[in-house]
Amino acid sequence: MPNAKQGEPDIGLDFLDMKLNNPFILASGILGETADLLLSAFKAGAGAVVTKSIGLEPRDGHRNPTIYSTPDGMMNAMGLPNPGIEDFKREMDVLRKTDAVVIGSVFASKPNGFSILAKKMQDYGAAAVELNLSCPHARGYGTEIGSTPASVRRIVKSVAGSVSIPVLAKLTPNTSDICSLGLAAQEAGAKAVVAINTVKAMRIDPLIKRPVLANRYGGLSGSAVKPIGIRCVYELFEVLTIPIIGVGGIATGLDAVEYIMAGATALQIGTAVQTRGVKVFSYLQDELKEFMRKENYGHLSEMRGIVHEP
Amino acid sequence: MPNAKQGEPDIGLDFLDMKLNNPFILASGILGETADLLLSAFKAGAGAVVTKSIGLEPRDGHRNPTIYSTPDGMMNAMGLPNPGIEDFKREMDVLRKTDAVVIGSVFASKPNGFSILAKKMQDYGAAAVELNLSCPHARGYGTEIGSTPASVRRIVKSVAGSVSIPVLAKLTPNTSDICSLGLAAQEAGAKAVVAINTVKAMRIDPLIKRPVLANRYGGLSGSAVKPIGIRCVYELFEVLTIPIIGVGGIATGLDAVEYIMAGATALQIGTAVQTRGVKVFSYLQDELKEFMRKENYGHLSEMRGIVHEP
Amino acid sequence: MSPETVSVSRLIQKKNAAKDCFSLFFESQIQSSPGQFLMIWIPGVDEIPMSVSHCRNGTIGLTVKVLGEATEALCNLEEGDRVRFRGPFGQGFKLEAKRPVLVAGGVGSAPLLLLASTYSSMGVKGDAIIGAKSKDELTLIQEFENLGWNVYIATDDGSNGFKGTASDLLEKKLKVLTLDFLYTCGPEKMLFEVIRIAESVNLPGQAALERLMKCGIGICGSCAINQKLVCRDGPVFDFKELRKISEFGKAKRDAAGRLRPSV
Amino acid sequence: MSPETVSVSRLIQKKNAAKDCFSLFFESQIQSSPGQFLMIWIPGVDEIPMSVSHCRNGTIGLTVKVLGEATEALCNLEEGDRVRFRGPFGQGFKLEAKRPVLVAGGVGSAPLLLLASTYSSMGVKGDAIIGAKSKDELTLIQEFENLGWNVYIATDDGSNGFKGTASDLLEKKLKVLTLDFLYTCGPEKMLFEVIRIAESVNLPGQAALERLMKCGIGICGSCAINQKLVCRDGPVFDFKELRKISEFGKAKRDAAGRLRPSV
Ligand SMILES: Cc1cc2nc3c(=O)[nH]c(=O)nc-3n(C[C@H](O)[C@H](O)[C@H](O)COP(=O)(O)OP(=O)(O)OC[C@H]3O[C@@H](n4cnc5c(N)ncnc54)[C@H](O)[C@@H]3O)c2cc1C
Ligand SMILES: Cc1cc2nc3c(=O)[nH]c(=O)nc-3n(C[C@H](O)[C@H](O)[C@H](O)COP(=O)(O)OP(=O)(O)OC[C@H]3O[C@@H](n4cnc5c(N)ncnc54)[C@H](O)[C@@H]3O)c2cc1C
Ligand SMILES: Cc1cc2nc3c(=O)[nH]c(=O)nc-3n(C[C@H](O)[C@H](O)[C@H](O)COP(=O)(O)O)c2cc1C
Ligand SMILES: Cc1cc2nc3c(=O)[nH]c(=O)nc-3n(C[C@H](O)[C@H](O)[C@H](O)COP(=O)(O)O)c2cc1C
Ligand code: FES
Ligand code: FES
Repeated sequence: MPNAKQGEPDIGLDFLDMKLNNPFILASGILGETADLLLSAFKAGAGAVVTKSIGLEPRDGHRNPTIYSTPDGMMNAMGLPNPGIEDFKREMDVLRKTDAVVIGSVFASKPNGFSILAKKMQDYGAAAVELNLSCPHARGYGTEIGSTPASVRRIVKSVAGSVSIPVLAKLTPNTSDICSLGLAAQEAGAKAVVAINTVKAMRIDPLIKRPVLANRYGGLSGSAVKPIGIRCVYELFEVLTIPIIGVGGIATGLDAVEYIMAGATALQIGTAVQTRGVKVFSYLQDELKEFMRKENYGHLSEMRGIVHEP
Repeated sequence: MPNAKQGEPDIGLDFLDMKLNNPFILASGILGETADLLLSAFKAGAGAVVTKSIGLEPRDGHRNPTIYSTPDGMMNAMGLPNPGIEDFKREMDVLRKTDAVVIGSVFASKPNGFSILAKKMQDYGAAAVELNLSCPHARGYGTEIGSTPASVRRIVKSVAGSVSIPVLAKLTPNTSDICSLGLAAQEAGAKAVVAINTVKAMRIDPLIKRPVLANRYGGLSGSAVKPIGIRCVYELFEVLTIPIIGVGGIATGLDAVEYIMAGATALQIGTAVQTRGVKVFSYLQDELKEFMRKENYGHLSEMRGIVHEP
Repeated sequence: MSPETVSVSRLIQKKNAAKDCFSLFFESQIQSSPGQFLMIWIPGVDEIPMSVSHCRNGTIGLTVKVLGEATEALCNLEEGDRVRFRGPFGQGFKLEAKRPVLVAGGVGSAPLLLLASTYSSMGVKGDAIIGAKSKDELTLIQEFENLGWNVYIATDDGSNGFKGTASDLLEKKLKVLTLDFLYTCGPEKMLFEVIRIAESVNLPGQAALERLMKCGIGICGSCAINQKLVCRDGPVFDFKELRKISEFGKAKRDAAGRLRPSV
Repeated sequence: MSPETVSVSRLIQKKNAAKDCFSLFFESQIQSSPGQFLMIWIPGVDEIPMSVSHCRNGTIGLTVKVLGEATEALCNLEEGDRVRFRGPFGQGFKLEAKRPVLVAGGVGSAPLLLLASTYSSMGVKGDAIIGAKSKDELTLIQEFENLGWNVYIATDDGSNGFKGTASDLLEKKLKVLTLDFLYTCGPEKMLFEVIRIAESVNLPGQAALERLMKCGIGICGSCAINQKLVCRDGPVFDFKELRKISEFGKAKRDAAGRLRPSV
């Protein structure tokens, strides 16, 4: 039986050019539209925060209902509401004055649009830029332009050539082959991939006789997609050399361990911010450390990818 | 407010060349390896039963653990164990002497293999043949050959040209575009599509430090995939003219109503046979009828696809 | 949270409550505390937040002011029509007053009515100051009176009761009434005034706020007011919390998340 | 079903129980009724069904006969090694006898030991007829004696006790013992014989069966015996149920699902 090592487990992370206190990052779209809310997540313990996906122009998003939540998981079709990149400067200016590590998420329909947005985010002081190639419910964006390797390559290449901050590609699970998307991103200069965005889904209200979301389709998140996210991270780890940020249904420290053992370097938290509250960021750290202490791990790297066969 | 119509709601179905008492069909791979178990599901109230997917040769399937079950859903990587089409004659001969409506499921790695198997199933007295183009965890079979329209078209065409019984194509949700798979099946002569098979997934045991299934990957089923299955049926209904059999997470009469309103003609039940027992087939009928009675539907067709916009 | 987080209900009764304002009653087992709200989906139209004004014996009542498409569609529903509720959500009012006073502006009387009826059932009664632009916009007056509360009316144009705003009337009444806690709901400018007045005499209290709500459950961020989420941390806030919130009374976010000065 | 459906445990003790047979004790909160089974995963090897032979104070004991790869790996585990359990699953033994008799063949004594200790804790004791090919394959004899049960031994080669099978010995003992219920576990040929003998004197009873098990929870069908699932409807069956099962004692299915005559 293992002996306890001395001292606390270290869950800090030197990641791309960022120094994270811990591997838990607020996922895009969750409380991410305002500087104050992003800061509240950071203060609650997030290692870094990702902004809501920001586009070139302001968007109201889809009509309500935009959210449907069940014990199995959550579905949303927000439709990428956002104030537009010009207006978002106000929020970034507030964040800049703090020590929060901020990753700017952006979406566009063309490579050039992504590049313009990424440059702005860089100017605004973002530590990295995350490309939303994977939102499953906004026409002309996200999955629609992120489900072929060619398109992923074109977009990532355009952005990587335009900015000096690290470029993260957020991938869709709505594909028969996430590895080819990850490889395309890596070849085109992405410094990390983020997997997964939500899974395209629908529920229907039998009494109302309509899909439960106004947009009809939405994206499934939360515990229902955890086994899908872990599988995607595992598959990507088999083929990529760049780090993978795992996301999808992480609500506890043990969920995080599963993702790390599958190959994730860092983790993003979405739905669990709702189910456990923003304090989830301190719970997750405690639970992860407790596991590492009991199982005698000193650093995250000792767990990373260990379920892969040599 | 609607007035109650006279009499019991009618949940019978004239479907392809089959007359089903009710729309609930035992899904492939669930208790489907033996005549006795298929019969027990039929006696418990299933409108029809699908056999385990049968191949050309006997197969032991993957090593255990092959199943992992959580409240959110189930994962399996059985690996298509089956006695082989020659040996399976024994079971079909038993079934032939009964009034059970039996759909023979088959898998192969090549179009010709599928045709040989389908012909055997026809000879054995199957009412229809279901092509497994979608198992996500058996190398060289299922999803690996069923995730491009070209391959689906080739296989369905080969089988449809070889048998006179209806050909059903069971599709994978592990794709960015299930509609193109459905259209390929329809064009090639499938009389119906079945959606969905399981979603490729993985979980890891943090204490054992291995994926929870011996095959590492498995297929997710049960309530976690219900919103994905409903979405797929909805999408397919928008583009196909042939009927759709809905499957994925159906455990209650209301789940069935969601699938029917999305566009399903019949329904298959897998995981719920485990969670609610084989009596699920009578519960489902009662629950569906109760809903129809309260909501004043006389026939299933009055609900089918009604959430689609005109 | 109630097990009835998502439930479908039928409209069973509709009553005119003021000009362009209706009380709608639905068959529903939802149990809501005063100040909590529901997300109500008017099928094919929109899903919007609504306070609960009545909650009793398997009936939920809302009092709705027609403002735009969703509220109009809601008020045009007919008996037997269905809506879907999510909720109840949010933090309601504290029920700790011995001598409560309520200050309502317009349809802000809706959540305060459920508060008053809850207090009445506990044997506590108090005063309700109810304001509106004019007589025909006064909402739920009769209901407060039926509960045995003292009702004081203010209209901007003096068409009924005191001529002036509800906050003006509060300032006057403060001198003559015995009160230990103040509850207020209405236009944010009014809330701001009411709180200023209450704090000037050290009267503690709570206010129910409104912000654009999409999810209602604390995930989308559309209801943000500084670091608080109105749907989750509110909609009811203590006066002393509100003092720390710089956007209160000053600015709101639109559907795209842009900060806009309050009008 | 216990909340501990999936749980990871460490081996805390290993004892030789017979030739090529070990009792393994794990730290575990699993509560199993006699006759129920667990699916035990030996990481990297296989996951197989195992009856529980001991269950007490946070310890689960299995008694394992080395037959092939998985059982060998299991018996080669060292203290501190981890396994994963799913379960307990299945229908256990009825506990209604006043004067029970147990008939065990080989490692079939494992579930019967937990049955005997449960009866003992209820103040009921009885007779245990335990058979094996020869002396060194007799399993758990001492444990039954420690519980205060009368143990009668049969070996095929006469190396200990009665020379002959457990069923031969049962037939003899039936004439002299007072019994009201019979429990049996062991090779299926033996069960078949035991049941024939019991029924000839109208002695009711139950037998624990074995079939190839993959899922353990009634979904895969690999444990089918006619219309019954051994994992879900069994592994314990009443004699009168077994009479209706034509495959009992006759045929088993292999990993591919082919029906094969029993050897
Ligand atoms: C917690 C909470 C409780 C509420 N309770 C009630 C209630 O009990 N009764 C009730 O009638 N309403 C209540 N509301 C307000 C109600 O949700 C809005 O009136 C409604 O969403 C407007 O939708 P609409 O489509 O009809 O109008 P929209 O088309 O959205 O708006 C029409 C016009 O009204 C303006 N407007 C929209 N919302 C507001 C607002 N909240 N305040 C001021 N102007 C606004 C818009 O800017 C626009 O000019 C509550 C809101 C919240 C957040
Ligand atoms: C409900 C249940 C409870 C069980 N309880 C116990 C127990 O308490 N202790 C115990 O030692 N075993 C028990 N078993 C049997 C045990 O599961 C098997 O011995 C084990 O699965 C064999 O795995 P293996 O990899 O070691 O051998 P394998 O490689 O699978 O098999 C090795 C050889 O043994 C034969 N064999 C396999 N299984 C059996 C069997 N069940 N009966 C006869 N021959 C077999 C095979 O045909 C092969 O020839 C139980 C089985 C069931 C279904
Ligand atoms: C309400 C909501 C809004 C979201 N908005 C975005 C978004 O704007 N951009 C994006 O890349 N992902 C968005 N996502 C996806 C999440 O970032 C995350 O990938 C997904 O929810 C899976 O993680 P989870 O299970 O932890 O929620 C959103 C998710 C939710 C639930
Ligand atoms: C244990 C198990 C075995 C399965 N085997 C097969 C199979 O052999 N062939 C097949 O087409 N589908 C197979 N499936 C998939 C089911 O038929 C069904 O498509 C899927 O489980 C989703 O439905 P459910 O959520 O109702 O289980 C299997 C599923 C399970 C759980
Ligand atoms: S309405 Fe979404 S967070 Fe409040
Ligand atoms: S072992 Fe799978 S059904 Fe019994």
